[in-house]
Amino acid sequence: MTVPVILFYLFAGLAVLSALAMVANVRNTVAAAMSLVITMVSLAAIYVLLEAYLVAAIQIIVYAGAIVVLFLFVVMLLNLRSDDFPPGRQRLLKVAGAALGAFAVAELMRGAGVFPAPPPLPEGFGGYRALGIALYTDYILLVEMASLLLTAAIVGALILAKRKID
Amino acid sequence: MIVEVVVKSLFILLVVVAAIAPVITWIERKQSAVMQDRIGANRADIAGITVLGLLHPLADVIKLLSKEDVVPQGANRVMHLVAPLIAAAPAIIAYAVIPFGGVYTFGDHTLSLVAANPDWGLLYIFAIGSLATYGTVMAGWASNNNWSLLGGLRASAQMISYEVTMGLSVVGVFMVFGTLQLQDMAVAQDGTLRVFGFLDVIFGLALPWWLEIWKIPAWGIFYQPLGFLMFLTTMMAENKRPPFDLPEAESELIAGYFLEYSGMRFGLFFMSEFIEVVVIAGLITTLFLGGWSVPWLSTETIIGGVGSVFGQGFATGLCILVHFATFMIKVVAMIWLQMALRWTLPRFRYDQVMDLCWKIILPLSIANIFVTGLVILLVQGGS
Amino acid sequence: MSERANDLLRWIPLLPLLGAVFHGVMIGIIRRSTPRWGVIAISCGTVGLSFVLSSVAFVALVGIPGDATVLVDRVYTWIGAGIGASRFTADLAFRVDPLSATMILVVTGVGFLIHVYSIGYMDDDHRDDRGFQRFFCYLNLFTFSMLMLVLGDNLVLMFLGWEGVGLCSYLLIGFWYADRWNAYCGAKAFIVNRIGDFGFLIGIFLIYTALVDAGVPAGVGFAEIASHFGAIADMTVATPWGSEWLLVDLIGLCLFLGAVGKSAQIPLYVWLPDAMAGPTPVSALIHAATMVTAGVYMVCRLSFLYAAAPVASAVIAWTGAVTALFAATIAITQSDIKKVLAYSTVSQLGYMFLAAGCGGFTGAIFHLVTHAFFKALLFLAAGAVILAMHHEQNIEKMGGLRRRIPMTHLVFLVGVVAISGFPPFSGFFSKDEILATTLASHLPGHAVLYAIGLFTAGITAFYMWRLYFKVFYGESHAPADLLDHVKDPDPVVVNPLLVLAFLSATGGMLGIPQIYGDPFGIEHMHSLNNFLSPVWPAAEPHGVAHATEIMLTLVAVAVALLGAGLAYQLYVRHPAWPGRLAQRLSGAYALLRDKYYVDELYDAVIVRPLVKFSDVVLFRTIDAGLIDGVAVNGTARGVRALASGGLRRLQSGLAQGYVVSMLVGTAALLWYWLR
Amino acid sequence: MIPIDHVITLSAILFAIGIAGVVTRRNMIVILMSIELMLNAVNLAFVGFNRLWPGGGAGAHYDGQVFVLMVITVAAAEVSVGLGIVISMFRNRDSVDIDDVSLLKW
Repeated sequence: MTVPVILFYLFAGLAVLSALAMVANVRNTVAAAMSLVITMVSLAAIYVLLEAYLVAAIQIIVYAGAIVVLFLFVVMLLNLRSDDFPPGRQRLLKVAGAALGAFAVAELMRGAGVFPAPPPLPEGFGGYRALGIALYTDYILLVEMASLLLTAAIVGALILAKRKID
Repeated sequence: MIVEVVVKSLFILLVVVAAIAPVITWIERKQSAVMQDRIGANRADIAGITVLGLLHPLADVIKLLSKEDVVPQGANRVMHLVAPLIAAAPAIIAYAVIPFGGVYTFGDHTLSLVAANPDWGLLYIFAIGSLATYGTVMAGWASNNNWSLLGGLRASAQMISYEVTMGLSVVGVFMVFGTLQLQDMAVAQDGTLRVFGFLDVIFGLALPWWLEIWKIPAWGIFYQPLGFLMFLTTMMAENKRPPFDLPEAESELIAGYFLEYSGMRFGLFFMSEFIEVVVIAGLITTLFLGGWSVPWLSTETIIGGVGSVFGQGFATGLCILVHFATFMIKVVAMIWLQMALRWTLPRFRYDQVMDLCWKIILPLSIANIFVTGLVILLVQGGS
Repeated sequence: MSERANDLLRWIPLLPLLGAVFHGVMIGIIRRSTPRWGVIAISCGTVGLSFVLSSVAFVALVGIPGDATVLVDRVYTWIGAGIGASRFTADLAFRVDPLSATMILVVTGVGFLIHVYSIGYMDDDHRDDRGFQRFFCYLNLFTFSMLMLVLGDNLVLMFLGWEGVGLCSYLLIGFWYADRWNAYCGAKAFIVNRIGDFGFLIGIFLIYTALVDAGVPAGVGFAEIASHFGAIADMTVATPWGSEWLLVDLIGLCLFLGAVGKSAQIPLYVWLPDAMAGPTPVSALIHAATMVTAGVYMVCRLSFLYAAAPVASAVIAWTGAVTALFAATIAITQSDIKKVLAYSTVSQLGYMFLAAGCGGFTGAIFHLVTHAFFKALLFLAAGAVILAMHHEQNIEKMGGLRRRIPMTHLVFLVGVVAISGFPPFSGFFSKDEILATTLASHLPGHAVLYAIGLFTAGITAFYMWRLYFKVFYGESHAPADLLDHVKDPDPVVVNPLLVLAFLSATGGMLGIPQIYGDPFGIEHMHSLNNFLSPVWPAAEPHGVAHATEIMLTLVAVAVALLGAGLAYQLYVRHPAWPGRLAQRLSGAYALLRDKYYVDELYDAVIVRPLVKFSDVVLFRTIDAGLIDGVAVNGTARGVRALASGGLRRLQSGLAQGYVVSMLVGTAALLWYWLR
Repeated sequence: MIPIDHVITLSAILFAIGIAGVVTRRNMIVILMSIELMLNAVNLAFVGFNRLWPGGGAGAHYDGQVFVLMVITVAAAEVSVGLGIVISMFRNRDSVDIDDVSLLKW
């Protein structure tokens, strides 16, 4: 076991634990959000270990830096302090859901061990340079579509959340 | 290799965190006193020696350390205790990628005076900066206090907003330098720029000597004047100091998110703000003011000139000292600029802060990117 | 010829299109009123520039040495479909050869004059705020379409222009759409044209499939068809009644059906008289000078095909002749000044087809050109009369106008003389050539055709002079207060008339027959024929002896004089006679006045049954019963029954329940794939 | 070298945890967070697969990582709109309980 592999298992465990903490924390929404941040940062670390540097940076900047902060902002805006959410009504459905989740994990894990060892990477793989060139040449339409989507989302969020549009 | 990194990190921690940051509190007090026609801090003494009030920071630290650490009733204890650490940590580790000296060669060993120089240095700064929000927000939430909550709310909105514009305002810089590595940027600024060079590069006119000699340092501020202004503004807003101190807002929210903190935990919030001032100064220096480079005197000139008389090794050593001194002078100048601004400008109203971000700086930064791209195209097409 | 000049060709149609687009954007999208000088500058300017470019192209074409007298501007491949042997391609390409050069000069030249004239004519139209710009928008669009039709290098492009001019014709006939009658006339023109277009399309398809069957690289470019024509010239098709027809005859007839619709020949001529509902410049431009001659142009363009199709040629010639006579007789009794000219146009178009059918393509084009001059002149002059008379079109209410509007009178007189065929005006030469060609042709019954043509010439002279005398001579029948205001229109209206009058008077010089050259020892007297002859298929020269030709000329002039004299007698010397004559021959008179009841016949035989069928079968049974009743409402009822019966229970409103259902589905898929 | 199998397995586990959150939690904000978790799990799988098949030399391809960037974009859009809905829902019904908004039913 080399250092990266140890780090990977470390961060993987951290991610799983904090994800569980997020889902299981029924009393404190902010704490759940903070657990989510830990998951995100652990995933970013794993991305670094997988040599996807730009994705790692974007993961932190956008997910940890913006999206979860937005969650926190809304929680604080609505002042959802220690709201208690007892388990819902559809008990049967939830049991079924849990069973299915377990089934899905089992199915996916059946594929374990089938992948070869990852090959050595070419120089500059996953860096902002290579990825930027790919984005602005091969995937330019995707970028344009993303910009359109973001515009639509801005407008939609404004319309939804603003009390009075002037 | 490891040793080198450790030495550099220790250097940063000692010089920047332990030495400069406390001194800044003194600078601020003196600065404000000068601007308000007062004398300022001058009381703390050791055996009657006041040293211009320079002992005040020491007194502050001792006082803060000796105070009781209070956790308010009904607060989320863990988050309340962790928040100051989360606030302070990003400010410190951001310093890892800021170069405080150039790249030097000793025989076959190359010394680059920066703790870590990843390929994606600027992205690292952004990522770290975006994490800094959590300390504030957690503190605001965990204090179980309405003022704190409001402060946290404002902080989250303000910091998300200004992160966007902060990123966009420096895109021009790394378009010009073609790299995200801060050390590379500093190296690229270690030279001169012909004032009338655009005539040559874009229009292809050969310059006569009396135009050729007009040279300015090849600093980012001359490539990106608008970017400099916007970056300075957004960084100050990120730091939540006046005139952007809405999350703290002493006059409305008393102290905002760290209202319920006392003792050294309060001190951490307080310190992290000042550390960030230094980080901002260092970043601006690196991105826009040539970093460690001496204007009009490139590294080769110094080493070549001095080395021919006193030998290569001595010249390089001298160069390191000169560069570090230059860097510190620039940083201090930038710190002073921030202080002056902080004590000069009136505070914004909350909606004005948001308008400034989304309606002025954001369009301007996008226009700046566009124009920069256009000019780069022109220059590349011309050469 | 440099490449650069070839590339200029695309601008000839493009400029009017740009004008039309500009106007369209201003009217439809920007919705700000454009100042009139701007509208005028753009619409007239683009057409004027097109004319200049056409002249440049013409000069360039003349300057080409040798026999390869064609300029082609290939812009891009417009349609490319299929692979292999049956690949179909149509380029967006413009072709200028002598034939289309002649046409574009006429279209842009006459078109430009009419644009200028329209400035004055439409100026007093206040029925609609943006009408002025809308009018010029349509007019520019028409010019563009017509140029596409003429310049198109293949049948598909030609068809594009063909449909475009049909559309513009519809738009312009119904220009004052607030009046239902105008809208009806526009619709009528469009629908009748569609019938012809159907034939045209079938013709294009037949050519294409024939070329594919013959195994030659298929496409419908004119040059390709011509060069591969030998491969399909001998193909035959079996008719349902057992005989064998030449395929080219069938193609020719199909295409000619298109020409019949567009050029208003029997039996599809009925729309043209009604098209007079549009503004008068439109009548002049579209329904006299350019669009209606598209059929003639098409037949001439495919002259190599018709030269090999005897049946089709005969049908063309006979249709033309009969139409000429038929329309001329109707024109005798009409009282609307524009209707007379409309029937006259139908009749003259018949002449052109007569010539084309007899193989005299030069004659057809020659008459097309001169007719464009004098009929545009007549229409515009009639427009000037109508303007002067404050939109009065009934000639019974005119009379004695020659002193009040002398300029208009003068140019109208020139037009009448030209159309009647008095030497040396333009109509004389072209009509003469057609008659001579007819007599010399080898078609069955060519002598009869000649007789019909000659007789029609007499009638033409009669009704034109009747029109002239009724408008300008005799006593005035207009109210006195109106007469006080009657005066010649503005220079902007008159000046185009003067130009056209000059052209009508001298246009015949383009094609002076060889008999006038021989005494002076001049060879190749007929300059238009010299210019056009490379386009025509090489055929054995028809011709009559010079002595015969001189005699024919004399006869024609005599007949024209006879008609004119008769008109003079009836309408100037003895104004009471026509009324008595009409009473005496009331049956025939009514038949002529009511246009042989053709409209009524069509109405009874085609329109009413069609409407009935549409109403009962298509609307009530199929649309309301089947589609609405069974398909639409039935589906709705079925869904309602199913959904309210049980499916609605699935919609619990609990979002997480839906998530679980999604999960179940996903899990099932996963299981299926990973099985 | 990090075994890609385990990366994918981690992705599956996180995805399943996310699903569990979506299905069992009633706080709409937490449900949105769980959706983010699911998206993150998918991103991890993308990055892992791109690491496994990076292409070679000049033929390096970034389909997986580019897709991750797109997913992040979509997630940002989704969160902004989703939280807008939550806010307006809270204004109208004074609750962020997803079981309180079950009006759209038979």
